[in-house]
Amino acid sequence: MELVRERIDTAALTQGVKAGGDGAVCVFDGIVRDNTRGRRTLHLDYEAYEEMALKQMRELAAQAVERFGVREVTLVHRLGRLVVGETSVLIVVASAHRGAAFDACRWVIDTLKKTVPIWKKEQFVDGAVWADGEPFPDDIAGDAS
Amino acid sequence: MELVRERIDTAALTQGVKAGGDGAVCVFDGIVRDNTRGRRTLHLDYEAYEEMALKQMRELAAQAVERFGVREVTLVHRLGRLVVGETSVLIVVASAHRGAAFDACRWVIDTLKKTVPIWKKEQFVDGAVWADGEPFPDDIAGDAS
Amino acid sequence: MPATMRVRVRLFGPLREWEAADEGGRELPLGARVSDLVAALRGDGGLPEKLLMASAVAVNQEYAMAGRVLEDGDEVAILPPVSGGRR
Amino acid sequence: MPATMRVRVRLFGPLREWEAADEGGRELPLGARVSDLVAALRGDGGLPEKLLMASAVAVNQEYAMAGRVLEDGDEVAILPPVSGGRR
Repeated sequence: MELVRERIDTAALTQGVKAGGDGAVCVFDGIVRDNTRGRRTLHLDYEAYEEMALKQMRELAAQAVERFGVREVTLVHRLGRLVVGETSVLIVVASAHRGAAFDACRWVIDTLKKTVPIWKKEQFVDGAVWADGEPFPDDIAGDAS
Repeated sequence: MELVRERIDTAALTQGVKAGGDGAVCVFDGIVRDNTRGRRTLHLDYEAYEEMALKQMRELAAQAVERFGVREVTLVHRLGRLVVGETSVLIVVASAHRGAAFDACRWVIDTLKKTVPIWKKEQFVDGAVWADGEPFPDDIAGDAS
Repeated sequence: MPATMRVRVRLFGPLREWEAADEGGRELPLGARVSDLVAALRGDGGLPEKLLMASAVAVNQEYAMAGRVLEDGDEVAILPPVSGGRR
Repeated sequence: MPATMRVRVRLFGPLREWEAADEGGRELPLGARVSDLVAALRGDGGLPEKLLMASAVAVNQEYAMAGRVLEDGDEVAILPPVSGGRR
């Protein structure tokens, strides 16, 4: 589990995980899109509450292994400035069977987006805005409201 | 869409698909496991009804684009002899959003396994057997029974 | 002179292992259907019934139903349950 | 001499944009809870109410409920809805 400021080497991370008992690897590669609801994106700036984000990412990976019975979960998120086409988050799940690999991979990205303290500011041609973010799940929301 | 006899270059195929509007790439990498139900595998031999398999793979990819609204589906299957750890099938789906990418990727592998005419013979330490295969879906089963 | 036609029969996967697996042309009466060809193969013996029961048929590289009428020159493939991909 | 303690307040994401965003220590009565700290920040003005309403709180890098009692030296982070990953 890592927070990095350099390019994420998808190929190396994907190759690195395979082991003999694996029959399926499911990869999610989240990349910077050239627009948000039609507004043209120039770049994104990601920032994190780093100590906490890392802790959460480690917990997420461990929970995924336990819940779905997959062998291994690798999770890397990039911080700093990213341009269109670059990978912001990479999740690699290796498992004996494909169903668990898909389920775990999807659960990790869905949960990460709701709970791991990372924020992004989008720079458009005509201004910059912080992305809205997703509402916190109920078990977290006892809170600043 | 391809049937190949050489190693599948997962990294190259995965890198090649991204375009500016993509926000998510979901990859399924099916690899030769070292055992089937605990019996140790030495290698697998895949064979296909090639003309028909290619046709079916092209149709599958086109249907996935239409059903799930993803931008692009790449589907490669290897034939011939494969050893443990090698990729037998690779599916890469690029899409603006992650939900569609996951759904399409999973649908393609699930449907491929039931309908694309490819068979595998498993060589174990103590003998070789053709894999059982999955029963055909109802819309195909009017048939040799 | 009887009205007949020839179709090309192809067997795949585990079905190739049996001796009966002649992959050649086969003579059938005009108007014969997929089910007639399957009955003829069954009549030959040599192909395991259980596998035949589980198999699908393709005519000219498309899945075909039992009632499909065959034409002279058709390629008919008997396809055991497929097992591509990986679990 | 009043019984007080100091906690470290940290703001992230869009909350950093406001002038009120002093990231320093903050004095609170002993026994104060997460909700008391949030009320104090709210009392300062300067932080947008809508964003504050939608935010979660972490104490020492773990999400914490409003009733959580704070201790001297705690690190308390106010976390606007997160937006990592990619859609």
